[in-house]
Amino acid sequence: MSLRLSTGPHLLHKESTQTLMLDVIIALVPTTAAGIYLFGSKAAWVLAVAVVSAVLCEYLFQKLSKRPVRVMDLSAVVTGLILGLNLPAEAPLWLPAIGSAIAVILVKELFGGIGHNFMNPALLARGILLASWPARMSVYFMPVRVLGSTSVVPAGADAVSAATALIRPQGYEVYDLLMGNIPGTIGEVCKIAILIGFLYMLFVGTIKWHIPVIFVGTVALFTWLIGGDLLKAVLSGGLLFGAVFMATDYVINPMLRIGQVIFAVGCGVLVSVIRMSGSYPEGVTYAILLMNILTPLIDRLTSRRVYGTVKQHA
Amino acid sequence: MPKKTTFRGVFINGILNENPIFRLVLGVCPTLAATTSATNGLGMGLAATFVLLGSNIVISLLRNLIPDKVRIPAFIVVISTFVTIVQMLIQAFVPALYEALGLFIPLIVVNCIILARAEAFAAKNTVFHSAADGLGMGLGFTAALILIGSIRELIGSGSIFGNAVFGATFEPMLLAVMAPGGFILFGLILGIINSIVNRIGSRKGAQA
Amino acid sequence: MEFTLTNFLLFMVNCVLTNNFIFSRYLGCCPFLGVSNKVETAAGMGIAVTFVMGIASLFTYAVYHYILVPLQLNYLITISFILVIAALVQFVEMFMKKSLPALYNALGIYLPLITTNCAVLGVTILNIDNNYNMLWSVLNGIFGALGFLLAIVLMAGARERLESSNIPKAFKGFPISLIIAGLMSVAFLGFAGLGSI
Amino acid sequence: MRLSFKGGIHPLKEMHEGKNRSKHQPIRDLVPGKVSIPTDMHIGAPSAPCVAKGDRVKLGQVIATPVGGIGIPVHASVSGEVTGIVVRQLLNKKPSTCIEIANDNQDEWEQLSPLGDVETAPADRIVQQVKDAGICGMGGACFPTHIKMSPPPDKKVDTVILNGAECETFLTADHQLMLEQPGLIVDGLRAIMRGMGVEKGVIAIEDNKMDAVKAMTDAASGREGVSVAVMKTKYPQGGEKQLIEAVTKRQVPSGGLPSDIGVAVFNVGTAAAIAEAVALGKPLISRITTVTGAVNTPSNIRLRIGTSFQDAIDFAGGTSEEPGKVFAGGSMTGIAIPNTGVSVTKANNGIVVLGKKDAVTPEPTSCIRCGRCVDACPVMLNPQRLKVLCDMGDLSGAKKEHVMDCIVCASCSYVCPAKLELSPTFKEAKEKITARRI
Repeated sequence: MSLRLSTGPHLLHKESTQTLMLDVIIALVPTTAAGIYLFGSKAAWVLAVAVVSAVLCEYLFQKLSKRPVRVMDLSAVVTGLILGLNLPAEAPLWLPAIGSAIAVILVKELFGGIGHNFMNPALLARGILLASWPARMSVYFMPVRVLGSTSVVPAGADAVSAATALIRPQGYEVYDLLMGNIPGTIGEVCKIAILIGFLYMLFVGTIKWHIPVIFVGTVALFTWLIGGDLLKAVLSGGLLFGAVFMATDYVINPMLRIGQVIFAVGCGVLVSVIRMSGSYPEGVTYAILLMNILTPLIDRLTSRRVYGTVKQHA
Repeated sequence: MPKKTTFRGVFINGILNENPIFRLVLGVCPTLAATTSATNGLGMGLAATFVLLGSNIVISLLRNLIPDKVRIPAFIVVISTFVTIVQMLIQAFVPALYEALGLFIPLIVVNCIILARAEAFAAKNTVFHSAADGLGMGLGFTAALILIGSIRELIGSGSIFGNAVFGATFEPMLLAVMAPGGFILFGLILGIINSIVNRIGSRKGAQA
Repeated sequence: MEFTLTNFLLFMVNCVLTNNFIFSRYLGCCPFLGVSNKVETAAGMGIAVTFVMGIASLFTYAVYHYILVPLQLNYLITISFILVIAALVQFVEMFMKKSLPALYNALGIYLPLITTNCAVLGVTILNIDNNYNMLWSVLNGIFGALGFLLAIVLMAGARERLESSNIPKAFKGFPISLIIAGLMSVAFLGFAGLGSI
Repeated sequence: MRLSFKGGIHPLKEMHEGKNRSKHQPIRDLVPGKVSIPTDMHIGAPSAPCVAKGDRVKLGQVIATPVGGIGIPVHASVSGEVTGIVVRQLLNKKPSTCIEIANDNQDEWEQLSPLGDVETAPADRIVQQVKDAGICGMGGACFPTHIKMSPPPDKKVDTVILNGAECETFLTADHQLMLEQPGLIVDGLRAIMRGMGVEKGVIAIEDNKMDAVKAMTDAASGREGVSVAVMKTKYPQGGEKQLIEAVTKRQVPSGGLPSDIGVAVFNVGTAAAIAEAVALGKPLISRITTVTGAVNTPSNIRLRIGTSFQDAIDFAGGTSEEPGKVFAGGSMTGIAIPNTGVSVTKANNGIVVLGKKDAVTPEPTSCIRCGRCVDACPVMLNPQRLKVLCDMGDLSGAKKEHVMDCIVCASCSYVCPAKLELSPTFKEAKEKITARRI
């Protein structure tokens, strides 16, 4: 009878990278469903292409560079799905394909695969797509169907530039903002679905409340300071989707709680500044990316008191 | 590997083995700034070649006269004279290129390649070899700029040297001609060239 | 452009963030790629460059407006500026060797290379092209350098963290640093339109 | 409000910490056919055997005398004939000399010299009595207790804590001891308090053992200076530093000892052994061990020191499936054993058998910076940062990040979704740092 001699804990927690990613996918299901319902089958195609392209690119890169194939940890699926939800429904299918390829290969695999990349793939891909094809990325369309009974008539494919979608939130009722009967990208419109996903992830313990709540809270505070409409500012644009699904990506979060608070407040401040005087209507993507760059420095400068020591600064 | 002393050896060395951009990774700023299109790359490359050739020749001529203590400032004066000459020439004859490159033509004087070659090569070799090295390095620089420039132009505006390659439906990736695109594409090209060189190296190693 | 607090702040935001010297204008990439593997040396390099660029802007403004223009020698702008900068760097080197030896050794070869730093000469020529007055020239020099400092420290932070990642062999070193710089400058696009005066 | 510490995890919550099968199993005695008693069970130099092959020994007779200051004597756990003194490879790395005795089942006790009742026995001779009884920490470390009971004169201890937390998975031995012999434990605590001249004694028990809390509170009522503290069920609540922080809100200084802040911690099993040593003069010859996992009747057995694991497993009904791994202790800090011929030592609080399926250790993937290990660490370290430093071989950097304060409780390895071997890496780093004096 040969007995194994491995060290350390002999029975481990059943959670693995794969189950974590699966929980994120489950949390994304309501948002995906709402997006497809609101924007019709076009949205489904965009999401499908984004996910398939992400998984394919990861598989090919890992095969070509003779690295262990880790497609099974579902991280490529999550990246593809989140990127797809960041695109307008009318996007031509080559857009999600290229976006996923950039996200997975340029931002993640080139740095050494999952965990080694220091920037969020989906976010950066959206930033690159927005800068490369502004025409395609910043034109949002009204939903083809309506969630719940509202005054908004589904106007089908009349394009509304992103700027108007934001400047005219006063024009949209809070109910429409909440239910998603407003122009926007596939994933960011239906706030109810996002909140369901948020609560699920909190319940299952995939994420902590700190970053999303403090992020949105800071934006609300800023809006209140300049006398804007609190609720509408929070419910409009990609803020909620960004705060719940993108800002909470482990890779870009500082490790310590104090660092995460700094990160979240920084995101909130940047979103408010960019929204107020930046040339991009929606600052969420760039705000999170900029704080993402600061994370290595935040990690260096933050420390916490080790048991039995007097707190020294970093 | 051709011996370094012959004209051909020094010349090829400049283009391939010690290509200033791909192997030594010098002069990154002008490389990124001038490669928004193939024509800009060609223009900057030729301007730099002219300065490199001129300064190498003059410096190797004066190499025994310049006291070692004042070596660097002397080289800088020689190089910046040539830069001023080339700047005026471009401003007069090719205003479009001057407009496109703008600040980066005077910045040739601080281009590490020129000062590095001046000090490492020209100050120690005959005029004949210095000229070869200057030409080799310059054309190596230009070839690299054209390669990167054409790739960025192809992706960023769908054309090479100005004439469109793809049909009207092609939507160019504007990022390629913007600042971030420059960094990313130059990094990718450098990486791909490294991997090709490594594969050739390992295969040759395997055969040897 | 008269000197008011809002103009001052907007000019700062413009120089440091919107038109960052590295991420948007490609000025100063050689030391940016060379010295950015440790945060301490990167910060040291940034501060040294800030010092040099501030004073260089002052001297070159004086040289241009009080020597070159009266004598109609405007075409000597490149030569005179680079010589002023070379002298300045020599002075900084001696000063640092005496009072900041640790930083002097850490920077090593890259200190004399400040002379060939495109950002330093670049900012002096920009001052003249945009015909700023003396005050705005110096501010342009200092804020430009602060942008350089911010970029190089961010880059050092990222590269330090990536020390432990298994980047493909062919991309180690310069290629991955360039890509990191590229990804960062995509993020810096977010600052577009902020510092518009 | 339940007392507790910051950080920590709830291991094997889905299977009631692996305790439900052996919980409330009454303590059963196992009289082994033969024993093989190692002489280096305790921390300190191994004791020198003072018997030879063929000698006849009585139960409780000293068979190995201590060497050097820290050593403690080893006693015969059965009466019978010494069949040999052999060198065997046991749990720890270096082989150890073992004294093998064949049991003649007489259980003929050696002449014992009790001190008297714990409340009246002469206080100054209690520490010597504990040393003569060969008592060491039974929670897992086996540090000689008489040394712990005599801190250096400049360090005044004002509180003694009895560790009844038993936060490790699978173990229910202390729990059953507290249910069956609460009085003995309180006597032991009183003996320690009088021996060390301390007025305040606290018995700390986790709130997943409320029946034990009730039993101990009843036994402690009326006894001078003794109280029971109920702790939140959390691993590693039983860790010395975590227990001290929870009960006294003080923290042991980094690199220091509990006596630095006037606290001493003893296991409830150790207290029971001390009570028997003082009141009856009995040396430490047996201990209660939980034998559970893939065995037919998981149980808490009073095992004689030196019994082989195989005998204990057979006594617990034998293995229910082909064993893939057997470890001594709980699943968090237990040590896997090469074969079941290994002997039970004084600090062996658990024998757990895992089937082939559970014994497989998953292959580590790369860290995704999820921060679960940072939340789990009870010492407030940053395991992710430490793992990066250790993998890069930067031991001095790891030392600056306080890797030496790591108590190797394995909480970080347990929660890591990428299944990285964090605590083994830190254990190895600590050994390298002390070995190379970095």
